[in-house]
Amino acid sequence: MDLEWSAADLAFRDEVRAFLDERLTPDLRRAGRLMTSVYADHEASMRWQAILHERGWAAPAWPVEYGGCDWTVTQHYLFSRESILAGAPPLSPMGISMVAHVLIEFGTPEQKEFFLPRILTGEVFFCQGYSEPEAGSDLAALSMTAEADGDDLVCTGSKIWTTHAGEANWMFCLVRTSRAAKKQQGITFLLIDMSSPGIEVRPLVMTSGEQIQNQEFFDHVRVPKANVVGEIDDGWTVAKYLLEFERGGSAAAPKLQIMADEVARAAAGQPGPDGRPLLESPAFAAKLADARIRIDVLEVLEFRVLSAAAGGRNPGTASSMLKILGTELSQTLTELLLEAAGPRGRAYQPHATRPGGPLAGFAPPADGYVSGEEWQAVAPLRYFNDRAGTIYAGSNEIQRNILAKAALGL
Amino acid sequence: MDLEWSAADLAFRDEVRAFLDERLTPDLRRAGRLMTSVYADHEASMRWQAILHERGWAAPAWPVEYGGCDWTVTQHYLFSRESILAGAPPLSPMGISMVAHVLIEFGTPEQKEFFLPRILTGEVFFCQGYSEPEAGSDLAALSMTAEADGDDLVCTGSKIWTTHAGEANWMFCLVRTSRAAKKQQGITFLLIDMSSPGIEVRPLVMTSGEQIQNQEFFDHVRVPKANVVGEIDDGWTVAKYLLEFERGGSAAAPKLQIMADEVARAAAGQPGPDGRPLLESPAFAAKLADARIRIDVLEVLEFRVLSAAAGGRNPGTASSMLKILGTELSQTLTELLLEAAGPRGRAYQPHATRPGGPLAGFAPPADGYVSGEEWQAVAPLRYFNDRAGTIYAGSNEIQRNILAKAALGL
Amino acid sequence: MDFSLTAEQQLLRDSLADWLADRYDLARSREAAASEAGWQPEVWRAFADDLGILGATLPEEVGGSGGGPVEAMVIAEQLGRALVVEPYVDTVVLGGGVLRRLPGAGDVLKGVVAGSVRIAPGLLEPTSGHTAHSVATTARRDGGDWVLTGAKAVVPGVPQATHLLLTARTSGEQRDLDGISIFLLPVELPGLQVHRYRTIDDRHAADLVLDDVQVPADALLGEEGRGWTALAPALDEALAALTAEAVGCMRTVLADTVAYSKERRQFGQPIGSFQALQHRMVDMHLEVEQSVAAMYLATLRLGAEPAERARATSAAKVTVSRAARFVGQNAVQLHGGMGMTQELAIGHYFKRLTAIEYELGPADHHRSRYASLTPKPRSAERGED
Amino acid sequence: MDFSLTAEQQLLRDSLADWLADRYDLARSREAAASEAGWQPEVWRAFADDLGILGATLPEEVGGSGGGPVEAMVIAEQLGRALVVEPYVDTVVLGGGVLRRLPGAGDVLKGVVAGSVRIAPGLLEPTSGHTAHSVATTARRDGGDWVLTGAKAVVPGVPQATHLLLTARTSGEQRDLDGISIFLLPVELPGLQVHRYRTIDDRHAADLVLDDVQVPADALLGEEGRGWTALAPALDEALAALTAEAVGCMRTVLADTVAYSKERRQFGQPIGSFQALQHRMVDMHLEVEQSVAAMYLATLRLGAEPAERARATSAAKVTVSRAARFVGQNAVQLHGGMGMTQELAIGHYFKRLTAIEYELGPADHHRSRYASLTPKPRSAERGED
Repeated sequence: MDLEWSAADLAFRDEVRAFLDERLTPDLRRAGRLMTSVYADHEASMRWQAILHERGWAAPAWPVEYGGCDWTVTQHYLFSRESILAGAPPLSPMGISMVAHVLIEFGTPEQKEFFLPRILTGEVFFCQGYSEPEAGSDLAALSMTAEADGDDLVCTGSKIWTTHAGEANWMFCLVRTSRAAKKQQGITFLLIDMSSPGIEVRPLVMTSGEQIQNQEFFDHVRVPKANVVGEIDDGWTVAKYLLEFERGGSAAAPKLQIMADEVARAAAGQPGPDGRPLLESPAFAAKLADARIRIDVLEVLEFRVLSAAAGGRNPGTASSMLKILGTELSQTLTELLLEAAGPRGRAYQPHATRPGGPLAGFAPPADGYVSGEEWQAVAPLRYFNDRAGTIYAGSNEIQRNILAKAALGL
Repeated sequence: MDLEWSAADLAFRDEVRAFLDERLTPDLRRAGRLMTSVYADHEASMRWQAILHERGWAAPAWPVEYGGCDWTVTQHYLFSRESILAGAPPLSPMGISMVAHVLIEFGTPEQKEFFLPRILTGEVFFCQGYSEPEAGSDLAALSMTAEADGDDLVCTGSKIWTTHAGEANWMFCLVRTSRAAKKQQGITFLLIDMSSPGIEVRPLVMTSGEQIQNQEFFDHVRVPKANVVGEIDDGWTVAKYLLEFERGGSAAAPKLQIMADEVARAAAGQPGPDGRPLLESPAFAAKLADARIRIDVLEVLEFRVLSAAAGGRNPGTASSMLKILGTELSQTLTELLLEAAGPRGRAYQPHATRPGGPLAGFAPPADGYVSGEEWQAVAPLRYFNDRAGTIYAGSNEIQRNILAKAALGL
Repeated sequence: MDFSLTAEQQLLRDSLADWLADRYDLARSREAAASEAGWQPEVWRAFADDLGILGATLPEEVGGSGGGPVEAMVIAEQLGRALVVEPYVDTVVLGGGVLRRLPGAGDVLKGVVAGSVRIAPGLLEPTSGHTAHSVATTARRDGGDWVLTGAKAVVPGVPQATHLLLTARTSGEQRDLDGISIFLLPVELPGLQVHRYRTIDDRHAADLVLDDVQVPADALLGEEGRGWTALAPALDEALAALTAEAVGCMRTVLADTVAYSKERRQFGQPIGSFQALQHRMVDMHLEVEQSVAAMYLATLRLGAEPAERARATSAAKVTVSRAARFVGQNAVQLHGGMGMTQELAIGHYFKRLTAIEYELGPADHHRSRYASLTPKPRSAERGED
Repeated sequence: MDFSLTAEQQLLRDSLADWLADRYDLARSREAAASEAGWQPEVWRAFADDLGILGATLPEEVGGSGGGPVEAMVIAEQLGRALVVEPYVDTVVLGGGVLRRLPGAGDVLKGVVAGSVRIAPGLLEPTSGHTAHSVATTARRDGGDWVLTGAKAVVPGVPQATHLLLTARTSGEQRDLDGISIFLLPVELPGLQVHRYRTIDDRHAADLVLDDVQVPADALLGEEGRGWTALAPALDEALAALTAEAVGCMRTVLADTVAYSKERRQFGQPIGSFQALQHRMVDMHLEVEQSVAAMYLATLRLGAEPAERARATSAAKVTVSRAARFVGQNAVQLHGGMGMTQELAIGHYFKRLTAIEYELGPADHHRSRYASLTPKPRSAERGED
């Protein structure tokens, strides 16, 4: 029993580090640092994807035959970890980390051939159409209909909470192809070309003022049946397979460590109640130490999952646990960053952040003035956007329901 | 709008203070200070009741004709408050504050004549028989039966969580006289002479090692029907009336203030992590300040209830709120006292506390040695016993259910 | 011991509540906040002329109604309830509270009452954190004038303001209470650099740079170096009023959340029927009720001696900072994705509650101040045994 | 990166778990604790002879099996699970941990392995609080002897112990790390006053008064004044083992609570079907799982350099102190009145968890230590922009 990496793992880590040192340009790092949500500036993220693709590392988790890497579980983890620690802008997960795995498992040869290479290059960029206005936590209650008409399915309904709907040229979504007694039945997993006639995208203005998510309206949108993944009416099987990937993001601790370091740097430069640096204020220092301790512990929990996966064992209910702990810690850290920002944390200056736009009704100052430092502009927006962590991907209440049943047998 | 007492109220308060100064002897105060639960040493409590009775203040809330005081609502509050602040040992509520009110409202002339004067003198001392092993939070599920047989009811079953069952010569309890569709029906409010044949009292050893509560077994115990209060089968009406009195204890804030002061005194004399007094340790000081702030706020909530009552208005759902806030704060303060006790808080020395006995399997040291100071002996026992606060008199979960419905309409 | 409003106070509350319900539209007020003007001047005019709330707490000799803390509480709570962005507390309670304690500000106060004068209190600085008595900006005499040098950060209410109320140090060290002087200046001032911006809660503020700005002798209000004696009580009054505003916000947020939980159905039933969510809303309710009590505590102790006043207002701020966070965050959580947007009112209220959490000092600040004002324990009374 | 036990470690775990399930009765162990003896010597003999756990972590040259932190973890967790009152951690991990770092203690360690020697570590004092390096007891040379003066408080395991391991100051100020010396003394010592008592968690402890107690020169172990170099790592080992013991306790408590919630019916259904209680138990589960991770963290960092070792063990203690309180308190709450009694196991486990919360320092202590060992941030990397 030990917490050390093997020599081979350390060599791999050094290789990744060297690559990151060389290719991660200051402006890419800056895009990572100024992120106000889990999504980086789109342009920077795509630029970084191109650089990774050049190295063959854009989609390491894919099978080698499709362009993935023949890495061990530990190497995958180390690659994620080092990318995060270096401040790389994360890639959108929708294509590479989500629908691609579905295509690889359930796709037709034609689907694989068309989509997978284009996802790698960025030519195809996916958004996700799962939630609907009346189907949130209760995803299986979805009602967007797809009626068969010849070789097509004709889709009518609405999807919501769609990130990057404006940038995406494809959407993967769940639609209802028949009404069955059990609401999980009759759902189909479908790929929709976003340039199809009848689709309207309405950006949602978030609390942060940013337009991160969207609602789409589908009015008799014709989609070829060839775009069904898996079987018609059997989409829930596909969705369940995919849910595991969405929830599995098992390198939360490194990201949280970065956030804690940001808080420490921020608080070191701001005055606390007694005039000394806030970082030396006992109350603030205790909150930060407490968060760091929780991160240290979460890291070991992630290591255990990693170790189980590396040994081919099932991590069980760990994903729900990691989701709860990771998102709640992230929210704690955004609170601390906002507190560290002091009075400046009240200034609304999205022009100093990334992505920073589009922004409903906001005109940046002509002289580009920023009150305080850039991180102080980031702090409130990150705080607002991070509230999503406990809501999406199965709210933390849903995760607790899952654990009550699966971990405790209640 | 103001937070001040009137001149008349202040004059009354001074009269109470003068009385307490004069009659509350050091050993009575000591019995109050060394309490490990909400119950004082029985002997001390009865001695104090006798002194109060002599002054006509043993049962001020009763109607004057039965020996109560013609006080305003505010005067009642001030009397409670000053008694608590002076450290008087509280009287058992079961007789004076509970069953007496039921007798006054529902009792026959004979019942009133027999019981009320004797409750005042202490000649009759009541315990409460509500909970049963299978009827805790779900009180209406109680199953102790009372079958009519001539002029008697014949009682068989068990009661549990009975404080002072050993000291009491009477019990008021709820028994099932008939099975109806609705479980609240068919319950009868009954007074039982504890010397009746067929009653066995089994003391329960609490986590603190103390025998505070008991379970009683009733085997065909004959009780005259004359001891029914209210109508047979209509006991739930009586119980509901009484519940209001049990939960109403509206002078929690003064008691909590006393507890916070105890914590402060304790922490001032103990070393904190950096060698300075624990009270000056920022982490501990912050916790204590936080508790004091909550107490200040709770006091205003109590004042609002008092003010509403003084104005003849219904305090609404305040009792559930005050119960939750008061008990949770009390538990916080017992935690802080235990933390202040330091390593000494681990010593089990009930001989230095009140009531201190009877104690299963505990022999006090021959020389009466106490590790540390008396409050350090009190601290752990009080911590253990105070866990009951969120369980009894309607657990805090039940109170939250009540508030969800009554305050929020959920 | 009395928690009832007088008939006049009830009338004030009801007429303001009715006016806001009829006339103060949330969406329109946000549009105004996003505009160059940054506010709705006609609202302010109505506050002055139709409702008389700007003078409600100011002395009769400047045209006010001579009300006190309870009137400020009643007004601030209703403004919070409707999420009014026009900065009443900053201008009238804090700004007006300082000015009415200083000689020579009578005309300005008359303007406040009339709605023609609006005061932006510039207390905080780039290195002050939330500590108002941390003043590094200096004022030195230059002949009959004063010369101000330094910077002010996040001065609230600047596009609306006609006047700036600035602190500057005329002696002492940065955090000394003595040596702080108060200057009242027109908002258009030669040599003053103003960087305006919106705040997260749809208000406006500005950073000011004072680079040897020359102002006349009468810009100094009150005694040189003794400004803290006027500031300290006014800041406590602002804390009490802010607590009341928070209570108003939270009442709306809680009511909206409970209503939403009854309407929103998932898994075939209203989400408000799930016990875990019911208990969460009960805890929100408990936080709101404690904040109401804190509001009374702070308001009704404003007339007490300074330590008791400060202790009560700090207790109140700790309580509402905690409550604002808990109620705001959980309202968002219970609204799910919708709570993350500006589609519903909840998002806007959450932003204001977030600002309130830190405004005039976060919980840690006030917990420390409270602790420092709590008498040390007498030694244990062991003599009695 | 490996979280698996070796075959030997699994065997150790399973044989101990089986033995305890068969032979260690909760009620009988409490009876023994309440008796004059205070423990079951036959249990200790079995630990030494049948199970070999007393020597599992001690070097082979004293008869041990030469195991390390993982063995201590495995043992302590199982002892916690069965709520064993015999003081393994104090005697073997802490006492043995100090002794094996000091010359001249070989024979004593052999006795520990054999079960004939039991060590009571007397580190805390009336004015030390939980700080082990706060030593006011003094030792001064007197010819070839040492004379000890002072007092020790809450020395654990005294009726079982054959030896006392005491700290005394030979130079420096009360809280200095230098100047602490370690003395090993027989428990029966002329001039030593011993006040024995039970602890809340059904163990035993004693207060010691040393009033010019004369001891021979060889009572000093190791170098004069350098005792902290042996104590510091042994205390961290004890922290890791205590964390493991807590994990064992909490696993039992959680399992009991979940089982109880499925059996206990109120309002016509098992209380475990109420969502609010389900989520509470999930939160307990999360605390237990975090404690398990903390146990690994502490255990597997014991070999790291001192600052990292101390940071990991403090992180673990903060985690289990929080978890012990949360899990213990909520287990009682969910058991209702029954949780308040000694009728069920839960009451006994709750008392042990309460003791663990504070033992070797409460959360605030260790959070401070952790913070003080956290590297200060490098200045913000702005050069890259």
